[in-house]
Amino acid sequence: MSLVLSEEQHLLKQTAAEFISEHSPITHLRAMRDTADPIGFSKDLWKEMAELGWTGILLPEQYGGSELGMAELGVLLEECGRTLAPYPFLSTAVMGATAIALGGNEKQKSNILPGISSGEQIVAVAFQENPRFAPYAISTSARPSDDGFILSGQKAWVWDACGADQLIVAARTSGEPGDRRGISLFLVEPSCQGIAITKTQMVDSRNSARIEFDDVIINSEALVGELNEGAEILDAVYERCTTALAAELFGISQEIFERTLEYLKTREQFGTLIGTFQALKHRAADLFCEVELTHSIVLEALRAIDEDRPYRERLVSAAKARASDTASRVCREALQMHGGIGMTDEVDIGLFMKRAKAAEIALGDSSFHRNRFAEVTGF
Amino acid sequence: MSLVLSEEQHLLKQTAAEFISEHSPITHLRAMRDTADPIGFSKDLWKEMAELGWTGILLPEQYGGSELGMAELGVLLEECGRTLAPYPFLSTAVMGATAIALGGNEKQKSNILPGISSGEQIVAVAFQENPRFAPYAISTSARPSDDGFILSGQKAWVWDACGADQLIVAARTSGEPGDRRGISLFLVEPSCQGIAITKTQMVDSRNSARIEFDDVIINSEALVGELNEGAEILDAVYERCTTALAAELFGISQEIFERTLEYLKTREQFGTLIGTFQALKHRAADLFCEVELTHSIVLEALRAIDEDRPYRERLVSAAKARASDTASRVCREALQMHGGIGMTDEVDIGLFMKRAKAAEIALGDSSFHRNRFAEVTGF
Amino acid sequence: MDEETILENFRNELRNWLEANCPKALRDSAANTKNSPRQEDHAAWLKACASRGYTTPTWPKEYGGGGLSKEEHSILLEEIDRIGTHIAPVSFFGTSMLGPVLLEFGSEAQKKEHMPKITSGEIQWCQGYSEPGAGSDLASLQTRAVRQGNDFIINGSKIWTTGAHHADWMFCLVRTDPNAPKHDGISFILFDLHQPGVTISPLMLISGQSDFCQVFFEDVKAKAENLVGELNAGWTIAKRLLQHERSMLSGGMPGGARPSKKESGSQKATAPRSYLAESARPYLGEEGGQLNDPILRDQIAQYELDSLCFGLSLQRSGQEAKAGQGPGAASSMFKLYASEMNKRRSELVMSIQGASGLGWEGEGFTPGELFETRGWLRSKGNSIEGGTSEVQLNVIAKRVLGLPD
Amino acid sequence: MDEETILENFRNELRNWLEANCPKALRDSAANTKNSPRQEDHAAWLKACASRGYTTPTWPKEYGGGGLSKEEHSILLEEIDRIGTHIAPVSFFGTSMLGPVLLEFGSEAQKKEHMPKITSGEIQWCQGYSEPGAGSDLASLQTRAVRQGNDFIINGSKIWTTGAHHADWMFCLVRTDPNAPKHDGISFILFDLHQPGVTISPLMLISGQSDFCQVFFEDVKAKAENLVGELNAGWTIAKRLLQHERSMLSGGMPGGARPSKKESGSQKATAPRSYLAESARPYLGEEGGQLNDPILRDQIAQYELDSLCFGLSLQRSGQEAKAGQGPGAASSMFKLYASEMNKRRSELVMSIQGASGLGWEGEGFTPGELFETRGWLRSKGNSIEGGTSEVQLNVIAKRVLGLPD
Repeated sequence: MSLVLSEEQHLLKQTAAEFISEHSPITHLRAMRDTADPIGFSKDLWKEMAELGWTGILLPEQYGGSELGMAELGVLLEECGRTLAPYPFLSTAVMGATAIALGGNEKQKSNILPGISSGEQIVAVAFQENPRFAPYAISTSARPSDDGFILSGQKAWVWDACGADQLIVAARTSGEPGDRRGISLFLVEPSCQGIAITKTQMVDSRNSARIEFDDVIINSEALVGELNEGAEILDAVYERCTTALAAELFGISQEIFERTLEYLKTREQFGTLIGTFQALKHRAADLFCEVELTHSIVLEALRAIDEDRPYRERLVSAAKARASDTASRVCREALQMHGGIGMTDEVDIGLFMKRAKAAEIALGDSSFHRNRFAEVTGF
Repeated sequence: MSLVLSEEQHLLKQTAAEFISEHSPITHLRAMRDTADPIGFSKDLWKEMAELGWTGILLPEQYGGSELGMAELGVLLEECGRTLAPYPFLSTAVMGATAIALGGNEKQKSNILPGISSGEQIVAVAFQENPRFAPYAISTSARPSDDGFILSGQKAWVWDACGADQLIVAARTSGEPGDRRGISLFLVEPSCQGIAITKTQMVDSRNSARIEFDDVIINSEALVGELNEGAEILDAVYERCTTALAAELFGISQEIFERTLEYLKTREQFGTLIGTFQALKHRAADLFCEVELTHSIVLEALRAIDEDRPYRERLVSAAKARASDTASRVCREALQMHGGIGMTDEVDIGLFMKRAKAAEIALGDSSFHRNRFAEVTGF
Repeated sequence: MDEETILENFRNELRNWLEANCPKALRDSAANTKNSPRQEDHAAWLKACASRGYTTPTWPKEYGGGGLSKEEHSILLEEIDRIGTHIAPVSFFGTSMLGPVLLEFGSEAQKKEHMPKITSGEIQWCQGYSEPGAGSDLASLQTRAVRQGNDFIINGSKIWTTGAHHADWMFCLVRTDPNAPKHDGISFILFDLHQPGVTISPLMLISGQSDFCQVFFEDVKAKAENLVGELNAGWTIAKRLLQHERSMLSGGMPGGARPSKKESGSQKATAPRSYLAESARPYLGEEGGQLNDPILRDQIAQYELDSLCFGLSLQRSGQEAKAGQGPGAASSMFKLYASEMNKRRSELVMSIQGASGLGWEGEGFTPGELFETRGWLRSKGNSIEGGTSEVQLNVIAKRVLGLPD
Repeated sequence: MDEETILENFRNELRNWLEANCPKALRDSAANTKNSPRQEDHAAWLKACASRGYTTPTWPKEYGGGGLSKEEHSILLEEIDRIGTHIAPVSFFGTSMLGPVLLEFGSEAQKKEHMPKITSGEIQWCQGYSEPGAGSDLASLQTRAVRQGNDFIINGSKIWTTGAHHADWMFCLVRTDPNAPKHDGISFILFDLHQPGVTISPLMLISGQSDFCQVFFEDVKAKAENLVGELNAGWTIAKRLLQHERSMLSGGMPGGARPSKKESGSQKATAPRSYLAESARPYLGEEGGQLNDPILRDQIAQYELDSLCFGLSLQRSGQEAKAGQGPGAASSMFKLYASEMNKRRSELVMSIQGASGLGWEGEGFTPGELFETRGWLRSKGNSIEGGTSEVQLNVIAKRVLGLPD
């Protein structure tokens, strides 16, 4: 499989780079942060992205999607990483779209997917309950009632839940927290009685919330996919989102590496450019190798999903682990090489570092994914 | 407690440095290796060391010992590390002396200890059976017989067993391999019927052997210490030997760091001394810090044993872990900074690297000791 | 009277004085949270401390200090500790940085003028060192001072000035001879910040704090009599202060890098513990007493182990200096290692906390979590401020290892 | 005839030829251990291969090569593989290094003279590059060659000359103008090692091997017609060869750094495995299929993961070059990473084997253990030979990143 971009993908990359750097440069994130914007991004701009076919990038044409693949999604997220564009790609275009497209029935699909493709529906997927990611550690319960279920429990770190139009909630319908079986997904309106969404102020200034479900009554039509078999859908959702995060982390790494390189070529100390110092040169060269290696595995993992390859979990975990470690290291080196100025909020390094840390931790850090890589490899 | 040498310790260090560099410089080890010397060191020189009070350094005066402590032993082993002096300090002066002095009865003490002090008895302690150190993984068994025990099983990596005058064998008298209880120590003559000692050619060219015990009949007087309670003695033996290894590893690190520093100051490439290259400078400075930190913990651990401090296992493990990692890193950097010439047998770096690896692995590598450090610290 | 009796008398007298002068609300601070001290208590306590020079206890009496001997100073600290209070704080940069400099390099008039005002807490000082173009290469500083009658006229700007927004005066490195080699045209001068031409802008850090400022000078005046040391010989003073700062930073890092007195002493009989590991327990869980994540457990062990080695090295270095042995390890090594250790600790905490470490403020996170997250961001500055790690490595390579330039 | 038919004919003809010419004892090598080939078999097979130029299959026929097209070459490899044999080996340095250089820089006479003898296996070549004082700084080499009549007279010495003790001729970098800037006074010359004045001493390595030699020259003669390229223009050739060597080293490291063809292809349906992890199983034990040492398991995973990323990067670089995209990643990066990976693998193996990895030879250790231990020591040279890791980092910083000098 090709690890270079096709002509179409190149074109997409160009369009994305231009559009995002024009409409959502890093000052856009700053403005959202500094005005304490309640949802943290512009719904209008999201609709413009929808017109470019980005919000429904993974969806079939029949639901207004552009029917492209993970390879193309990766191109977009790489560019989002470069400017820290705070748009609901992960929550809506990846997780929400995947959950409904793979697990939803026809009615759910026609209700939700066209809205995602048109940029009018923001979908938040509520899965995480514990600070350290564990895919099936779900205790929020949905117990059967007369004409449906009663949902109770709480979720945290739910991306883009503030202002979301729909929630998809992973709840336990049997078994114990940690069991893969016994999880079911429900499509729930945030306005339902008993749902309390509380915005949390995050280090990366993204839209994130805790959600409490206090005996929320939902009818049986809310069930997405088979009862107790939600993990089937969830696995696909995790897989795509993990890889998308790796692409975003790669975009961050590339951007911050390039900025640092530029700084090394322009900053003077001791009467010379600091890029002439061999110790810094060697560290920069070493970082370059890490970024290049990351690029390769991210491309491969994206394509492996598109091609539905067996054992691709191994590539997905390798991509997330490598991208997390590289981003973390590049950010640390970038800050150190920038010196004091990098410590100021005015310069962007800190913003990248904050987002990188959040993306690194989301859906399992590098240690989590090395463990999974070893498991899939059989040791 | 003082982390600087006392005047007496300074004097000892001076004497040791002079004596060892004169009589057992690194060419001495080379000669032993290249002539395939059957025991790998000179018994005559060991007797000269005995006259200096070194072989009985940990033994009471009543058995001819010099009644000094681990702090002084550390001074000696540091100097041994500097020239890779292949003398049986670990086997005889530390392990053998400790086992008998702590566990032996009066008769055993008077039979063995004066001989250690005079340099006439070489004692090898046979404990290890598995490639990865596990203190109580002992399956060699001693089953009761009419007037004693029958020993059967095998040991490997027994230091200085070739040409040894006495063996101390850790054998299981009850329980399962891995159990702390059920181990007993026996003092056995290597010439006993059923004992086969096979020399193994080691990477560090030291005296080491496999020993097979084929239903060896030993009488009950051979038991050292209490039946089934050999681990009590063994723990003390391990503790002292682990710390002594750390001191030797520190000596290696210091020597090889100094040699590398010297090389950086004299080797020219690209028309300049390679020590002017900032990348190498930073690495050298970083190594310096590691060596200094190692020095501190090694001194502390040695003193903690002398002072019989509670929780000193934590310091002992910290010393072994740090000293192993530092030596490994310093050797690797030394070789790389020396370039091709460091790869030749003619230059000594390889010899240090080989001995450092052996010492690193002996009695638990750094990962083993970090685990133990965590255990003692309660997490 | 023998010395012991004299010291005993000193202690008794001190106890009485403390009993009479230290406001009750400021004692037993831990137990006293309900009876929280008022502004007047602080003011009274400062006045009392200053009146005896206890805010700068070892400075000579003629410059406002306490004039205490080393032994008396120890007794003062013990007694203060005994009643659970602290000496009233005055300008840190005044007591720790400027005071010692004036004692060594200042004129008699300067000592008489400035030191008592540090002791009394009247004047808060700040340090004008780094500039936007002069960070690691401090000596390339460009802030100019030109003699004009009895004044120096100062133009330029300083950055990373800690607490400038709360300070009254600045001690400052300025260029007084632009034609001399860069180290030879620098002077050390003092001036009042409350004057026209001084603009102070706090810098917002990535951690959300703003302890540091950028300070701009436009025709700011400093009296010629406030030049410390010789004209153009300020670099000597600057270096002395940098060394001093390095030592303080290496000893004063949070998070275990500072050797606890108890731990470093021998014969410690209480069970060792790791605060880091204990704080990890709720996040990682445990099994048989062991943290449930073997990889993080190993990393925590490595951190604690290195921290232990670091503490012992500080201790050894002190003992070697006392014994007059060897060069010891340089302050650069300690500065370097302390910064890197603290960064490592923060990264570990972030790994431990997982998503709980991603909060910025407000609900959904414990105060401890928010504190650690801010601390993680702040820790990145440790290896930059007070001389970058790269500068420390250069210093070690040159001064300690003697590697060629 | 269309191309396909031509190739099919080629294949059929080749099969017949192989059947007739390849000694039976050299086929199905794995199954054939009992019927071990004799010296005559090897000689016959070499003669047969050489007669058709198959030892250098893509070289032009006029210089003794096989003159095969790319497609024909593929078919040759397939058919050779099918019958379980190998092309008879001839001088590696001749086929991989000198041949391509002669094709690009050599005179017609040189090609006619030297290339057929490489093909026939008559002459073994070695490479005279490094000198005791010229390692990383190769261009500072001092071996002198002075013109005297129709000869160059060579004095000096070379080190790290692979296989000099088995070689017949050397291609060598010599200084022909000591007054020119160092890169401008070097020439590339060929000469016979079987002559007076040549002394060859194998170097014993720390791993116990001695593949490398030091070679001394005392008034050694090279014919002027064996100067390749212009006088004093040898550095251009040297650089070309270095680049070439770097690529070979990065692709040819043992231990997983080389991407297996099967793994790198997509749609791989067989379960992935780690040889390193499998070899660790007997030492570490397992529980529920997981290696029993979580720390080493994590490190093995990191190694395999990086190895995977490295293989993919090699693959991507090839594709990018084909697509004419970007600069791609430099060969320096691959050389650097392959060496460091291989060293890392060996260190891991040593950690896994514990005391079983401490053997040198003889009984008490398996052949595999002894092999790994020697390999561990040998691996330390990977980041030195063919340009140190430091040199690769310099090259990346300069050429790829454009950092200033």
